Amino acid sequence: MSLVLDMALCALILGVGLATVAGHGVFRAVIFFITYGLLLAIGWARLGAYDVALAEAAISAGLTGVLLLAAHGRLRRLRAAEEAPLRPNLPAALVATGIALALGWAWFALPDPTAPDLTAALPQSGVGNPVTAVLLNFRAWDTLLEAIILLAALIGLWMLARDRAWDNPLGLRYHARAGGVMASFGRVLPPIGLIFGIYLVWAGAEMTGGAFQGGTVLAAVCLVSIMADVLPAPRIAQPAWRLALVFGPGVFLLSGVAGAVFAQGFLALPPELAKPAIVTIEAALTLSIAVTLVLLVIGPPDEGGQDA
Amino acid sequence: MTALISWLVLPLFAALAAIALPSRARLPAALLGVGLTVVASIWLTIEVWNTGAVTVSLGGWRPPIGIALRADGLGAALGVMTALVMVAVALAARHELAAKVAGPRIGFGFWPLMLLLWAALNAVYVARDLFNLYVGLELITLTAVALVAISGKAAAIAAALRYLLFALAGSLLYLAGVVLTYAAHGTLDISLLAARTVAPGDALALGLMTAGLLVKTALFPFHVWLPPAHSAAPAPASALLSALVPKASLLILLRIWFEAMPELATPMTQSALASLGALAVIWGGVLALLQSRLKLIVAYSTVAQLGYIFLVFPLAGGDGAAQPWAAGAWTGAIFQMLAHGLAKAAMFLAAGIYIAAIGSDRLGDMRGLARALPMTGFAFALASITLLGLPPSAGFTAKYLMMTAAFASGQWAWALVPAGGGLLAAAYLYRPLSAIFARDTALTPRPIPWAWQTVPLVLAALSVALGLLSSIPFEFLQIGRPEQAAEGL
Amino acid sequence: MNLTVFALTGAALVGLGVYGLIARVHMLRRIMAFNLIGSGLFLFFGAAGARGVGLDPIPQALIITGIVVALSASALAVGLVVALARSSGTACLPDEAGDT
Amino acid sequence: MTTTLPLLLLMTSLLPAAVTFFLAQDSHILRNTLQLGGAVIKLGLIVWMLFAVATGATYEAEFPLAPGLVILLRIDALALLFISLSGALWLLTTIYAIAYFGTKAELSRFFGFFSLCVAATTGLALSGSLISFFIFFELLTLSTWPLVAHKQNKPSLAAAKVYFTYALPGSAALLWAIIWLESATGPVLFTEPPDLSGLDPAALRAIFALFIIGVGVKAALVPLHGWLPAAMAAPAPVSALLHAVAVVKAGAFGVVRIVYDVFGAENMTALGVGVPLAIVASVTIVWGSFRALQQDEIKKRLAFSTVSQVSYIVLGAALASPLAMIGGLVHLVHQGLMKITLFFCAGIYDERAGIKRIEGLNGMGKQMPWTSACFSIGAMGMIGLPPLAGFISKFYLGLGAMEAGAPWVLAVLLASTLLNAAYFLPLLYRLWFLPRAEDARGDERASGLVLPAVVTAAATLGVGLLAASPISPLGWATLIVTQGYGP
Amino acid sequence: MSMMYSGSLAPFAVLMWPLLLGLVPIVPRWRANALRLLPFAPLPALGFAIAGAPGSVEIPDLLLGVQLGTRPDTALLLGMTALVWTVAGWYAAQVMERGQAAGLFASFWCLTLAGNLGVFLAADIVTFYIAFAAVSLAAWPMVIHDRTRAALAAGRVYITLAVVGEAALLSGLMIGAAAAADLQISTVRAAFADAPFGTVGVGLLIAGFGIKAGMVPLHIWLPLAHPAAPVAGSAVLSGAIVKAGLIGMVLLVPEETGWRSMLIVLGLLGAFGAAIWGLSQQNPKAVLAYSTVSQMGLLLVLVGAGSQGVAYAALHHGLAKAALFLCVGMMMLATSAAQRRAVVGLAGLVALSVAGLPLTGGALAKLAGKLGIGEMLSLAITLSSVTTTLVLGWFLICLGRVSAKPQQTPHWGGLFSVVMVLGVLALILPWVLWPGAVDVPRDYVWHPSNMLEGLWPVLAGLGAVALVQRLKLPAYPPGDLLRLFGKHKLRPAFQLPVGNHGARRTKRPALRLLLKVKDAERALLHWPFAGSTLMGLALVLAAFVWIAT
Repeated sequence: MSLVLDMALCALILGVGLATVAGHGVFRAVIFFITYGLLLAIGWARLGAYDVALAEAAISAGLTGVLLLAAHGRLRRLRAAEEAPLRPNLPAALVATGIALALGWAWFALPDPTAPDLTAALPQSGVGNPVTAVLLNFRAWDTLLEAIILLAALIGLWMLARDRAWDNPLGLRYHARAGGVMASFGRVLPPIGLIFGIYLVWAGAEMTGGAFQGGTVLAAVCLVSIMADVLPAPRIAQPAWRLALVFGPGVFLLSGVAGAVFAQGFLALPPELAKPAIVTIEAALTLSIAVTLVLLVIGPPDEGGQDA
Repeated sequence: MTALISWLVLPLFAALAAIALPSRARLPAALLGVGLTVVASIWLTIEVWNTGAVTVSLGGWRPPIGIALRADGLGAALGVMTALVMVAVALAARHELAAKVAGPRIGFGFWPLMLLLWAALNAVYVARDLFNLYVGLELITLTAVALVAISGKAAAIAAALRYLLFALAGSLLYLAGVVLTYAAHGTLDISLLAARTVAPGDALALGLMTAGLLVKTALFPFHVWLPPAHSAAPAPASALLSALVPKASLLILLRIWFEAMPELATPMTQSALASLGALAVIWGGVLALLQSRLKLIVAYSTVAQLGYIFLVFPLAGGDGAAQPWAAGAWTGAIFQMLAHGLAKAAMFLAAGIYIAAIGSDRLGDMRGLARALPMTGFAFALASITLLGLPPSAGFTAKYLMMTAAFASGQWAWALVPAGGGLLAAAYLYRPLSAIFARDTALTPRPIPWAWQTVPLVLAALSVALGLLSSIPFEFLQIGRPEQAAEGL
Repeated sequence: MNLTVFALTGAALVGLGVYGLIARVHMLRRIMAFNLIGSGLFLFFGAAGARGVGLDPIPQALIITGIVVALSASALAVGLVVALARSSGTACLPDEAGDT
Repeated sequence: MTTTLPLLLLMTSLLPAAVTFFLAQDSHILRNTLQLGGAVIKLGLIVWMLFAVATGATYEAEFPLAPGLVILLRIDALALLFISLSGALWLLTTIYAIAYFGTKAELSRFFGFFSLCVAATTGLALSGSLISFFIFFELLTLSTWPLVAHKQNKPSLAAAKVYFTYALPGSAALLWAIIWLESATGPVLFTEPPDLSGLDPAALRAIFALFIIGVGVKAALVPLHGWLPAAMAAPAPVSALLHAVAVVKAGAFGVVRIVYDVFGAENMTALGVGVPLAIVASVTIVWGSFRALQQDEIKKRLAFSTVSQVSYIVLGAALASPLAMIGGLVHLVHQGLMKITLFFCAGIYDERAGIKRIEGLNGMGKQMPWTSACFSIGAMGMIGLPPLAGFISKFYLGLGAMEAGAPWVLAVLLASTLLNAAYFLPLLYRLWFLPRAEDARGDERASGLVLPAVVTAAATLGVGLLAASPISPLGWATLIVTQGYGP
Repeated sequence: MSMMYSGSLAPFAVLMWPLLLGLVPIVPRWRANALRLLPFAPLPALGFAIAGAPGSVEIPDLLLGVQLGTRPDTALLLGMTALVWTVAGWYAAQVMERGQAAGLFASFWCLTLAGNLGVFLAADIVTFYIAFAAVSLAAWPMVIHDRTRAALAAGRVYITLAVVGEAALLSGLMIGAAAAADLQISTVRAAFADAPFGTVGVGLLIAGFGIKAGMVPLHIWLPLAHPAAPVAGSAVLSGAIVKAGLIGMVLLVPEETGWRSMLIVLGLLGAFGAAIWGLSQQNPKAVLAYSTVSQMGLLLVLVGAGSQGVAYAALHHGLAKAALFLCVGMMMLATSAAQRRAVVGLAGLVALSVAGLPLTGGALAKLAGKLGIGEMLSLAITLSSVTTTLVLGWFLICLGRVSAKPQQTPHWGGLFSVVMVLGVLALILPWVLWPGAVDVPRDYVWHPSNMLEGLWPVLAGLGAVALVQRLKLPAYPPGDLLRLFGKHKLRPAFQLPVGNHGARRTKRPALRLLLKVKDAERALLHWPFAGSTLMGLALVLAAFVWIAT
């Protein structure tokens, strides 16, 4: 039964994926893409990877989707949203099929699974969720760099601003109609989201959730608030925003260095201090990730509300 | 170990500081970070020299659970080269990309991007984990793309987007290989992988990773993104992009082919890679010959120069790794990486000075610039010597070691590549040189501060000095080398 | 068996994405295709990580990291596409702009 | 002392070069002092070593670069022969150049590269291993290029380009040959010729050919000579340097090293490469002379004459007989003396009388007697008129040819003599016997220009007159060959 | 270092002295009067020869080891040469125009003289070759001294042949020296027999010497150069310088070689042919030049036949021929009929001697030469007296037609007496030297058959002269073979072909190919292509690895 269910789900995923690639119109493709992300999150849940499912839904489907939608909107205003219909491309089809078949073959050629034995290590990690343990303890270096990547992407994005617009508020001007849906939505949603986000971070230590998932939710809250004019649009020149950006990675780095100074090495967490340390790092990271994601979505400062 | 960690985190801290601090404190913080990181890199080098390769299991978690870092001779040497280039770039950027000159946007963005790139490079140089390498590579890619786009010109945006497209395709291929490797072996640590039992899917994983890394290294025929990208960036950024960025993916290629999966390196694939390298030498050289802008010439020269390094696969890879000539070939390839890094950075910084002086890098406009800017002209000439592989530069040492290995291993045809490539390099570098040193001047240059002019000169001189004093680096590079051949040829 | 379904779906998604990445001209399409490939790979990876006794957390952690990396890259790419459109009026690479 | 001396010798030109680059254009006195000081000190060192080496002393200094890449500086008799020539001529050329340029532009650059060029030549002469030879060979190429291009006008830039176009493939061939050989034999030191027995003769022949192509470009062997006549666009001191002190000499010296210290006469004979090389040299001798005949620019004529004359050295080496070897070696010095005299004079004619073409020489003998006399001595030496230097070389080459059983070489020498006469005698005739053009004015009251020419002309006569004395170049060359050099 | 020299320095000093004098004109103030020194330049050599040429010297450090010394025949010629040069030098000092050009002339005069003396003094081939080169090449400026069109044209032919001769000579010497492994003339000569390519070497030597000695057909420079040169120059050229070639043959051409018979053939050809051709000339100097070719032909016959009297005969010819040339000069200077008569008289006397009129020096020379050379050749030499008489008779006729220059020469008498001394010496000196130079007692001269043998040809010749005087002989300019065989225009200046080194336009398909590369680069840039290739390459690489492992 479950096999049929999974096969149906996979067929659906493939169908929506195909629609994303082959369908007409960029906008529709974006919608398909978001749908695809959500379906995939279900798939992850079917696989039991709830952390991934959450990340997929929040980041891949949610944030990437919002990014693409916003971009599509801007492109439409720039009259660059149209595209040529898909023309069959035989070489591309060949290599695509080749790669897919090769991967498929590789699946069947995989030797017996060997996974590192974490049973001894997990209790030392300070957290109950093994995924969080891996992310923030065993492979904390990856995660640190990952947070830095996010930051780098933001700096890179800012570099796409025009020089004369540098001091402008970030992103396009949104003016929510006073008393409109957005305005009231913007007042109601943030507190709920805030709580949910913080919960995700906290829960991440033991159950599903974590800094990135939580940060995404917080970012969404933040975005809505900005759109609703609850929060003023940030400017690069405002030190608080920049401080918020580097806060998480900074804390992470510092704790790593502290590990080198006080414990057995860089990024080392003594088991007894591991949990509070991880929670602290996660909290700081969440804040920074949220801010970074917000700023990534609203984009570089723009000129006087006009795109052209 | 402390040296290694500080070498890794100092640029990160500096980058964060550069982001967070107000504009007047940004430059001092960045420069302080640069200085401290240089010290750290020298410290690390000394430590590696004294005690051999430095290995660290991060967080105290040994692979396969955690991530290990290992600074061997190769990584540390690249680290020092990177530090030198970074200092030079920082000193040049102080003038060229100051907020007063280049605007507040570049004045803000360049420093964190540069420092983040540095951190990422350092991370890649010592990483032993394939996924960690992927993360490092992505950080490099994103910062590099941002540096391409930083000038804000339409051409730069297009070039950056194209670069990103190619690079992301490469990343995905690499990631696919990583996925297959972990699925098959449950570990991503290079040392552990070296001891694995070969799985059938390893060939596919290796092929995918290699192809992905080739794009990032801009090997022919995937070099096309490089010249527009490197020429569109401001000169200090170009220096970073050309001198350092391709080296990272190249290093990963070396790690995989020589350390993680050496038994999969068969003559046929090695020859295929080297053939692409040879083609790159020719193709890059010919196209450099056809350009009329200095930065494009220099960028195409990067395509050509990177090609040499791929000769290392047939000369020192696979079964050949245990042969007596392998040390020479291996070291020669790395000398080429180091020499090219220094010389190419010098060239781009020199180009930056010219652009600052006359506002153009067209060869026709650059006529006679050596008169007003003799040190820069001299720097460019010295760097050319290295790229040509003329003695006593490090480029020559590299060429010599590789050619010797080619003959010693009986694969003399590969020796044609450095020999012919040098001639091609002479041909394409002759044009800018003759323009710079022409008697008549096309444009009257703006004065350039003396301190700025010395920067490329010092770099270029270093690339020559590396050849003059190559015995110590040679020995250094043997530290932690996968196959310890006692003595080269 | 269930895992095989997901793994093969992942492989097929990679194939789809590769086709889209190469054959589609609009850069937003390519960004989506890029994400499609990435998620396909992750699906494959997740399926592989689930083969053992328990669920291997390391692939999951790597996948989450990968997703964030992909997001970062997508964000920069989207920004570049918009900037390109702003400066050249098209969301396609200059040499392919005529194909629209 | 044994290690510092080679270094010192190198430094006497390298240091002035390094400092000169950074001197201001108008610090003439400092620059000239540096240049002359370096040259004088170097000459002093050389003289000192001449005596030491004659009594059997050797000096050696070694700097390892990378495994197999060792710079070895070693002073042996052959090195000293070359270095004495270049050292002495460097001093004279420096004096000449200082007078020639006066206060013209870009002098720091010029003299910097000038000294660098001599440093490279010194290093080349002192090289005790193939790879050090190559390194200095390249340095020579690089440091000469800016000299050729010095005037920075169209012809000189074109000439510099042509120079590079020839020199770099030559270098590539040389490097190829070195690496090919060394990959089989290990690093080659000139003191101990490598054991070639294990190598395939065909491969050895190919290596030999590559070697000859490599150094042949510098030695201007036909058909690799095209750069030399083009390079006459350079100022006269540079021509002197190219033709007499450094560049072509380096090529010829390289041939000698390769033939005798790398391959050795026995292997040459066994491989059968001596005769082809001799033929190439002969073709060069005749062709160069023939082309010289067709030139009506003085410097071009001299340039083609160099093409021809330098191959005497190659011929001497190729014949693989002791007497021919002596002839070749001594011609290394003799040709330098004669050709530098000629170029000095050509420069004086150009600079002081505006004469570039041979018609301009008409009747200048009376206007510029010293210059013309020196020019005549140089030219007659080139023809091989006794008792001038060229005769001695030619005589030994001829004897060597007979000794080596190659009488056809005599025909080459004969043809060369006739052709030399055919292109030089008309110049002398014009100088001394034709009436001067109405507007021709020459003023040779420039002792800095004339004195070096007089000295080299006197030396041209002197080395011929005192050829048999042990301190003459001939004596030295004989010493080299009898010290177990030749076969 | 060994001794600077061994032996007596006298021969060396004899050589050095003219060289030193030749340096005098370097000083501008002395240049104008340098001519005055010319008669003194050969004096040490003359004294040395008169003293019997005592001593020899070796100077090992000089050149390739200089060895100087004489043997009887070279000593004879050394003396003759010194004498001829002294008298000619005196003549030049008196007659030639002083001035800047004279300084140059004087220098080359001294250099040529040194070379000429050196040829006889040298005992090693290098010194010999150097001396030979000096005497050949330094004479060139003397030939073209007058800068007339004819002189320049003659100079061109002269220098060309001289250089060719030098080159041939050097090659020949090198072949011999290589075989001998020594530089001594006698050793080298002996080595030719067994030398590889020895025959070729001897041939080259003969060519080299033959050019100098006016051997047919290499004599062509001679009739051009003699009339063109100043009188003093012609005198030394004909009297002394040509003997350098002769002594070369004597010293270096070995007996046992086939070349000797060729020498005889060519010598006879010259002896008769040149004498007859001389009749076509109007210029007395040209006639004398052909006579010289003729007389040198005879001497070559003697060399070829191995006669012992070569040097002895050459001595007479040198003195006589120099005197005859100087007579032409005296004639040009003569202003009175008496003077003209005296000149013709002296010339006639000397001419008869050359023709071999019994009891003259010439008759003695011929007798000494004919000793031991066989019947046929003796007869030929006797017969040659007829043609000699004829051509010299024709010379006297031409001499009589010479018109004097308008201006007076103050010392005509003194000058003439010096010339006369030379002429008389030509008549007498053979008598004096006979005992030392010829093995046969001097009474042999008085032998009636010998007297008769000398007389009849002269008488026959005189008859022919009378005949010739009536005939209208064809007149040709000098330069027989050159004009006969070549369409050779005698040009005064060297005009060499100048290569056409214009820029060559080459089509450059390479350039087009390079531009194609640029197009290809654009295709590579196209992402659909690049992306497909990339993915394809990944698969191909994987396949490569898979197949191989």
